[in-house]
Amino acid sequence: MDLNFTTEEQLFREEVRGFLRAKLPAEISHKVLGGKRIEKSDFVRWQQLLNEQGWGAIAWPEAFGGTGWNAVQQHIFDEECADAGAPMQLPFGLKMVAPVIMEFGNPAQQQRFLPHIVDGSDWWCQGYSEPGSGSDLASLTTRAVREGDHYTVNGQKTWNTLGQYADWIFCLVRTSTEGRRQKGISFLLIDMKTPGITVRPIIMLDGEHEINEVWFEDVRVPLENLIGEENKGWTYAKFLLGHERTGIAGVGRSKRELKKLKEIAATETTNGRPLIEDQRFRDRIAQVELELMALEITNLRVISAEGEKKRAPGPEASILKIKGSEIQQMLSELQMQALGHYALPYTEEALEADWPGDPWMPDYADYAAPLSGHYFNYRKTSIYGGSNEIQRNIISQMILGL
Amino acid sequence: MDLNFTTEEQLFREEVRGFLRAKLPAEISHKVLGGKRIEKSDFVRWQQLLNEQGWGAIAWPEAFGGTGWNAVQQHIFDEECADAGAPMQLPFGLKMVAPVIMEFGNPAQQQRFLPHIVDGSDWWCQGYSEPGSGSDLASLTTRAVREGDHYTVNGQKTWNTLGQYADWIFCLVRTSTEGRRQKGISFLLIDMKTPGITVRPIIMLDGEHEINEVWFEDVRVPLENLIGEENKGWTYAKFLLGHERTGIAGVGRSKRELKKLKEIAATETTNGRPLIEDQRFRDRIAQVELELMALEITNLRVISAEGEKKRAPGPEASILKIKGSEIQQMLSELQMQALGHYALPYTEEALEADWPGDPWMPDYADYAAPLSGHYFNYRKTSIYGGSNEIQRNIISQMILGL
Amino acid sequence: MDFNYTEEQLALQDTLRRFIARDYGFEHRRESAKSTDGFDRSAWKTFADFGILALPFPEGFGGLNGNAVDTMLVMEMLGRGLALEPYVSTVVLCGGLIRDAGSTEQKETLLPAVAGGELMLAFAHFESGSRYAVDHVATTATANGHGWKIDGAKAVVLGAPSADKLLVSAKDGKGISLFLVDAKIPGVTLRAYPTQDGARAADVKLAGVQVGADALIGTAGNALPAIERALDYANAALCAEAVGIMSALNEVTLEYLKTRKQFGQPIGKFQALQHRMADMVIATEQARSMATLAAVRADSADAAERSRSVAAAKAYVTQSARLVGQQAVQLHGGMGVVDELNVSHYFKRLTMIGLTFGDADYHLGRFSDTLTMPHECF
Amino acid sequence: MDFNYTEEQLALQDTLRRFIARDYGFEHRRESAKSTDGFDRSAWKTFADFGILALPFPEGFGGLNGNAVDTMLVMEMLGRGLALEPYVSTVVLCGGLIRDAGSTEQKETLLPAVAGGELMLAFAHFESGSRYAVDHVATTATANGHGWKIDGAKAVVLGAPSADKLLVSAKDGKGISLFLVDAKIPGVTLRAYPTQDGARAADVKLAGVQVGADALIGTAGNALPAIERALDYANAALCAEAVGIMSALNEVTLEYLKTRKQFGQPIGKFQALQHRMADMVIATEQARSMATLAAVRADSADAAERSRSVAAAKAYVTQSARLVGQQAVQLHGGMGVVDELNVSHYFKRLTMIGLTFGDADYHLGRFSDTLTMPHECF
Repeated sequence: MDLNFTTEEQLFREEVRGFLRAKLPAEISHKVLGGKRIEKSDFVRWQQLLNEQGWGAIAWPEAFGGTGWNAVQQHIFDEECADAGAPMQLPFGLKMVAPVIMEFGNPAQQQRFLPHIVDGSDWWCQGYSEPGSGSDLASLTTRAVREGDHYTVNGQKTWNTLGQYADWIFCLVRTSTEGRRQKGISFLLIDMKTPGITVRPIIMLDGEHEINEVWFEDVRVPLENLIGEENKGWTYAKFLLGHERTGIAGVGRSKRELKKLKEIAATETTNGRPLIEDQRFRDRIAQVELELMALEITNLRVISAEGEKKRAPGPEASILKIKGSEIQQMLSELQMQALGHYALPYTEEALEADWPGDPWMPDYADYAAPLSGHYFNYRKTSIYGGSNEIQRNIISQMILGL
Repeated sequence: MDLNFTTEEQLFREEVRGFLRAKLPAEISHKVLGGKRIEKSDFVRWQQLLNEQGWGAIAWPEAFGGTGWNAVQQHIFDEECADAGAPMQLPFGLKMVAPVIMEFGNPAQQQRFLPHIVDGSDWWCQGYSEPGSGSDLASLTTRAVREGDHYTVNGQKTWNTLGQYADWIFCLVRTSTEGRRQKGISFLLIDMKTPGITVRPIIMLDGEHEINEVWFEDVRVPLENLIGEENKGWTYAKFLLGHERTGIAGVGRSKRELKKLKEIAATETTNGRPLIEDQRFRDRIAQVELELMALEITNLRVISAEGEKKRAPGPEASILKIKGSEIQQMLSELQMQALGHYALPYTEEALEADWPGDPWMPDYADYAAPLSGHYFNYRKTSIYGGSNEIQRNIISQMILGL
Repeated sequence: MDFNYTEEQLALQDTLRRFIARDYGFEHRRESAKSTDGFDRSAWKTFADFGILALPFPEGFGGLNGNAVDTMLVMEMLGRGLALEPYVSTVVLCGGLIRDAGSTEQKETLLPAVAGGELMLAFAHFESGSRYAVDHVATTATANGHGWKIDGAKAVVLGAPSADKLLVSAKDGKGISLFLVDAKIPGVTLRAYPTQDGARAADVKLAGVQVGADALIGTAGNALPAIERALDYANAALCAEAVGIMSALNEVTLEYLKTRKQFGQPIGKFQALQHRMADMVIATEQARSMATLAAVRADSADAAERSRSVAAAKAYVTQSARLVGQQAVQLHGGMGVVDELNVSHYFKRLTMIGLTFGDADYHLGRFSDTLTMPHECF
Repeated sequence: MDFNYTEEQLALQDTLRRFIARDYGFEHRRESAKSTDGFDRSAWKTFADFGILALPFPEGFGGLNGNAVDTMLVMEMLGRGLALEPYVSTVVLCGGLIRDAGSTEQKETLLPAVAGGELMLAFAHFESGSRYAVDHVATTATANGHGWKIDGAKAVVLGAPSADKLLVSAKDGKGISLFLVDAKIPGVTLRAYPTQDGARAADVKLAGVQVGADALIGTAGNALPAIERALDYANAALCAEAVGIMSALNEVTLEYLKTRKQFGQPIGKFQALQHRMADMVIATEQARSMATLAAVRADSADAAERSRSVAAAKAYVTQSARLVGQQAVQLHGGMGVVDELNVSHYFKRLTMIGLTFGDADYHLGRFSDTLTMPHECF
């Protein structure tokens, strides 16, 4: 039982830090740390820089161009990237469709798609949810009908994140209506440039365009874009949902946001003293820090155990999701609360990287501007990726056997 | 909209206070305020004193010997009694079986039973729950078979409060196993002296004997002790459960306990200063006081509306039960927490009225002695009388229509 | 003890309810938020016609002599409609300040204009760095031959962009004073912006602003008690607004639970969601009780009792509103976090109410600090 | 980074688990609680045989050189068994104090006796009126020709009724010192009582108690750092005990949910109860992480780091234990509040752990006060 990192792990951490110092563009980390809007180009540029280093796909096996790092190394990398202000690597290609392609795709699919994920040239998005099927995914109705050498797809997907930039979408589609609902689902890869696809923005409550509806009208998808076998898509979908593991707790990002919260509370004053010296507010920070300390160790316990392959992933993934999202939400709420009056203004232009700040407002109003929006936006974290209610169902039913 | 009491109501309050000053025996209020064990003789003596005043049954119609007071008057009476340290009037006779006898009993039953409830000469207890039927009351299996001029009762009841003192028990029994489970239930009044009844104590987690199992073995109950019609008992049972209303929130007692909590926190010291000056602890008191302020007003809103007979009792009864029990639990928990080290000793003798205190312990250890036990004991308040989970079912299903 | 509205109050409530339902729908509100003013000037005129802009003023000055319970009733309805009009700024805060602290002449000039909907006001009081401390004013007022010269900066002044005049608090030698300052005169500069809930506010700079002697509201150096009262009154009004929103949000959420189907049944059949909804209803009823307390006590002559009750109510209502707002969003799933439905707008407004004129912790602290004194429970 | 126990640790865990299951059942425990000592002296002998009484002592003094992780492992198992034996008092606190502050001779005399199960000790430190402040000692020690004279009173000394000797903290001119005091000598009076969780404690009066010079542990006036360390160590041990109890309580509750039927199905089919159970499991896993942190850091040479981590863990574990304890009772319904089942006994012990050596608020405060300093997250 040892909570210290080994010498090798510490050296690895130094290596990651050195890389970040040398290669992470300041204009990108400025945006991330300042809560600015991150552009497509930022995500792609960072992915390219990582790829040049050979670190484009940290969780993949080396055979597919991954690093082969163990879970603790991946955790250290995540943590350092978050702390330095690297943009998140979007999961849709790297952590979602890629493992499915590696496990169930054929060699041609693997060669076609995987390298373009690592080098950032293909932007992937997800086509799972539909207006009528959210938590109840298996009720999906988007139809794919086999006609000669292709499927014809008709239907509508929603809660599609950043699909406005996407080159490819992976979709669950219904290829049969016989038997159990789960039996008639297939897993298709669809080129977003195919005629008949329409992407319509959904504006989030913070005013941002982050998600979309995707409409399919007689969209022709070559048979070769089917993953695995027809009507077996539910198996691949469950594999995908159960696969993403490191990073689900978001510990690295939450540690960064905790640091930011403390900085804000040290800057904002009340009765002439820094807010952090107000015991009532400091106790609130302390309480969320306790949660995060516990989660960091729980997370390490989970990934260490998995790293040793001693057992299959357990209820821990759901615990990490629930606690991770709750902590993100608490942090964003306290950041907003810390601002006092400056939690109120909605200054959209402050989300632009080149916003010069406003001479009218006090200095801290600059970093303040995005924070209430973040609080609103982060309500999604207990909803997406299987709502926290679904996670509690999983814990109680799948694990506890209730 | 006026939160002040009318002049008449204030005069009424003065009258109640005057009575309490004159008639509430000091040795009884000493026990109540000190958290001592209350004896059967205390309950009976207080009921007799109230009866002599004509206040034995404040919620009953005058025709049956009640006061005819309106709901606000009843509330004032409850509040003053709690504050003065009067023992609770046990509900089993006054608030539970009596309304059923008034509504569904025949004149002979009314004449036989009601006066003895008001004057304290009959002690009643409840025979509802069974080991196999708690929240699911309708699943009860205690059988009553009609044989000539009597029923023969066999079965077992549990969670019977203070039945060790009881003269009578009102029971739900199964008289038929045909049709819906609710259809075969009857409501019987049973003399506790009847041969075949065995009362076995259940010791609570605080070490006290407050509840019992009651066993019935070939117990003969005269047919005249049946309330209303055979197999209609479920209707009477629901009437009973829905009937108790004033007092369910326990506002008067909680106000008294809040006062006590503040007294403890003003006595206990930390770093040489009264605990109540410690902001962290004071905030906890403040938080429960907020809940209680809100509940007091909610309670008054409910009883005012009912008093005006503008509508039938709504979801408010369940709200009052949930919030009332949560507040009682919070108060007892904070009282225990306030004690510091002296929350640990278990001093059973301190529950005796004549306990002289202990020269070994500091003064406050005297009042401290019962408080941890109260905390443990009060966990029951979110369980009994329809658990708080059942109350939430009622709100969401019966009222909100979910 | 009486929890009923009077006949007149019920009539006014009914009028407002019908107005909100018929003329102030969600799409109308969205359009108003996008307009230059950020609210609907014709609605403001209607408010004048309804008399609610005259509500809290004495009859002698064109008012209706209403009390804080009347204001509660209005605010609850404005809450249901998510009304954007700066009612609290103009009527409750500034109107109340002029009523309580102004000279007879000032009341005669200003209150009828507010009541008639011709004059809009904003209260420029809080400053950056002072957080919620009511008595912290760094802005200065210096007496000179022409009257007063005012210098300073005010933070996040609600309703300022549309205000004809600002009520500016400033420190002179003696204490805090209030000045009526025309928003357009030299030296006054506004940086206007929308707020997170779609309303408008501004940061205000006052650089050598010269006003006449008659700009002083009441007497010099004595404004703090009136400011404290006005903010208590405003917080009581915000409590009522929050309760109106919470009620509406519960209705919307209940409807969603009954109609949204997953796993072959309405999601409202799931017990975990049922209990969540029950907790939202309980929180709303309890909040309503506290908002009632705040309204009744906002008119109290005893300042300590008034402040203690309003602090208690604002702390509690904010906590309840947080639960109801967050859970309404959660129960709506993805539909809770999009701009399209009113759910997220109710949620944002509830959140901002909780951060306006003191957050829950600030008010909890005010209340907690009174605990060492003996009190009846409410 | 390693979250595994060593082979030896796993073997010890296995030994204890089997002992608890086979020889320390709930009915046995109930009998022990009723006995004169309030615990089972034969179990204490078995503990000596297992080596756990020797665990945290250096090999040179009959110990096994164990660390706080070993203690964690032991405490978790003792928690599962609701063991009544005064392990924390004798071994963790007093053994640790002698180990850290005693002279070589004292260690040679005392530690092997503790390790062998022949000597039981209790730490008489806290006093009435001091609440949880570790550095508050009003008891005095006055040097005289025969050694020291001690006067004062100690509150709720855990394990005192069965202790052969007491470790008494007292103030001399210089600071706080520790004295080994025979529990039977003149001037020492105990008022013994059971505690809420079935253990034993006593209030202790010391009236002109004369002890020899050799009763002083270590040097005069310097005991505070050792006391702080011992209490941190003890709190880390209590965290582990709580985690053991929470795990056991979750198992019992899960079993109840699966077997208790209402409305024609196991109550564990009701979603609201399922989610409650899930929250209990989450709280327990998180508490286990914090107990691990406390154990690892209890051995830290950096006192500030040690204290901060233990404070964090004790605060958090107590909060988690409150949730798990209360909900285990609630989910058991009436069966949760009776003496008959182990549920209420687990609940009471969890509650008392949370109030021993500082409650959740005290430790939250200790942790919160460090926040203005820069730190990595754990």
